[in-house]
Amino acid sequence: MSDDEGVLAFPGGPSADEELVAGVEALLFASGEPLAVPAAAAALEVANAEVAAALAVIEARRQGTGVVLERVAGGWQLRTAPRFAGALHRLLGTRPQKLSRPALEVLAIVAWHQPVSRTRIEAVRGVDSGGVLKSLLERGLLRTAGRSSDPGRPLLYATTAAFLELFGLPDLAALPTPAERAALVRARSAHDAPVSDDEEAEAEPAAEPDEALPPEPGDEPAEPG
Amino acid sequence: MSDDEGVLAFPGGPSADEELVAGVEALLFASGEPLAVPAAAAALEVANAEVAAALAVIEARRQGTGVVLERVAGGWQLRTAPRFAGALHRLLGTRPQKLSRPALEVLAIVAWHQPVSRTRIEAVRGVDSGGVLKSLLERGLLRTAGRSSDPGRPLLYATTAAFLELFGLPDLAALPTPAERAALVRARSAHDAPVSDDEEAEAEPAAEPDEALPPEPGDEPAEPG
Amino acid sequence: MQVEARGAAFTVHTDVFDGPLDLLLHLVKRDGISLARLEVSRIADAYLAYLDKLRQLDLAIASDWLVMAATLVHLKSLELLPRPPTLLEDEEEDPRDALLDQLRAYEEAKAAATLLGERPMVQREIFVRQGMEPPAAERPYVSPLDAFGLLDLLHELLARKAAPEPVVRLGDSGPSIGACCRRVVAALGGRGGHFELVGLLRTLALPAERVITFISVLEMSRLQWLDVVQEGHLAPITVTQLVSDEVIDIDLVSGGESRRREEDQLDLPLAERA
Repeated sequence: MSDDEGVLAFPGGPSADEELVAGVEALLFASGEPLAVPAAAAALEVANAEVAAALAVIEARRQGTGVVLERVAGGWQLRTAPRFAGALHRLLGTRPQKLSRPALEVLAIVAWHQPVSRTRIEAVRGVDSGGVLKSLLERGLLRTAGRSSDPGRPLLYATTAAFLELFGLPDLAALPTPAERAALVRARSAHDAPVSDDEEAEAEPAAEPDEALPPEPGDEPAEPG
Repeated sequence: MSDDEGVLAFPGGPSADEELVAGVEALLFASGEPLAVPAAAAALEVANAEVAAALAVIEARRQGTGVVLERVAGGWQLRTAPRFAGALHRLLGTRPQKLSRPALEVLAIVAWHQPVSRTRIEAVRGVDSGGVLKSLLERGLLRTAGRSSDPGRPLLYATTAAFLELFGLPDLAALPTPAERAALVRARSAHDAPVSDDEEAEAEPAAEPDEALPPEPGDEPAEPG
Repeated sequence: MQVEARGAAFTVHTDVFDGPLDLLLHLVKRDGISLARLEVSRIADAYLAYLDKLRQLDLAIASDWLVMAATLVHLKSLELLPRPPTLLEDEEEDPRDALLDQLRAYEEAKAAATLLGERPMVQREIFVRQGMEPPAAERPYVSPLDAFGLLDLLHELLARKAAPEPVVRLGDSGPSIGACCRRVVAALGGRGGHFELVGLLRTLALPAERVITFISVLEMSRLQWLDVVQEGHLAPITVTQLVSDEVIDIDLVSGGESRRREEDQLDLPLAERA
């Protein structure tokens, strides 16, 4: 460890340890799991006893603060003080939640094929999608959009304004097209003019239809159903 | 530390602030991602200004320690000090994650010209950038940002909050302006050929914070006052 | 960028240059060519000499580079040919300006990239905490993908669906390891060739083919013919051919399939590795 700074000023003084305390603190902070003394000592390239001393300093200092150092199975861990549990719950409870992959799959199918029936969605995904569909409807990302004329007159689904907002799209026309995707994916290094002639190089991303995907940007954003 | 009783005994006294500092610290620690002042204020049920004051206290105390408080991506985030990178990689068994030079170039072009089309990016770089662009989109460092009104209505790209977080930028305004950038480039290549070709590739990221920082006993629960 | 110090050792360093502009900037600096005075002839000569070296080394030269070469040759010819002064001075824009602007813009982008790359980066110099697990509740949704990512996902779903229906033939012994290995090698197309594993597997109709192809890749990577890299959790898996086609002996993997090989020869590549 770099005792350098401290040593210069106060050789052997307390500040020499401060850099080690800082190092142990960084390890405690970044490691999600309990920190074992030998692991910390190896990482910092110091003796176990030095780490233990630093831990004792940190433990004493952190008492009564919002983040305390605790001995747990397998080592030492920083934890939030229990009295802030309520505030933490409020903070994290309002934190946005990531859409699951099944939800994203359903949204992807509906976005480019809308209006579309549950049967069609399930045909593409290959699995029952009732639950996902229900929760997306409840959360206002999808809406029902009439019924198909197919036998059984199944309900059709479409995306909502909340969907557009979630993906930062002004309207459905702003959805990228399969042709644009194909142009981006085609990562060959040759095909575009390297010369900086804006107009000519802007060749509309080759209109090669990627799958049979008729994007139907006709729909208006519409209210959450 | 006995601030707990202190709070009860002298509400509104200086130790009340310490309790708020502790609360903000707990939120910062638990949050992981950058913490916005209003979100913290709502969780702690105090005014924004009080949170801001507590953040200032924490920021000052943490200077020079192993874990520092920084303004990142519109919020505040606890981050390890760069000088412990080696020890942390050893502890976690990770290797430094790097971005390739093409990726950095595309990020730089987008960061300073956003929103920008792929054509513009490629005009500057002189090579196809579809693959790089796609991988940066996948990594969440770039996002699509609507369409240009140019012919063909090409997609536009912009940077994300993850980009700011990756580079520790408080916001886009913190990027050096073209003038500042030019000055930096000039300073760096003062003794170079007219067109400066900086040998950046191997230059160890100038991550070292000033060594002069005296290690402070940053996070002592602190005396009132 | 130690190309100039290495003389002929270009092979090692060719991919140092990201493109023709990158090379041009390098040459300009290396040879102290003045951009301001637009010494196009010198720039063009240096550029063409470099391309020649690449050609001698039998390296494929992407068309971007050839376009730049053509541009330079054109500019050089303009410079050498006597021109009516009126044309140049007044109305016409100097065609060299376009190149100069391009070089300056690229130089600036490179400098900006350098500045960015020098900042302490998360997971490189800086570590942050994983946030605590939030309580399960009616939290607002956020998407881990943008619209483009969503389209990628759709593409993936449709591609999966588009795989031809498996046809099961009774009495068919199924795909052989040898055949699958050969397919992998063909897809790689020589030393240094690579493909994305999942993408390749998706093109196969039969689950058995996918499984055996996957096993083939594993086996060939064990023999150190292939390198298999995945940058992160769920990231694309890139398979790269490490050795030339001649070194690859598929019978080694498929074992008794063609029965030309003796058992003990299986040890050969392992011995080479040691």
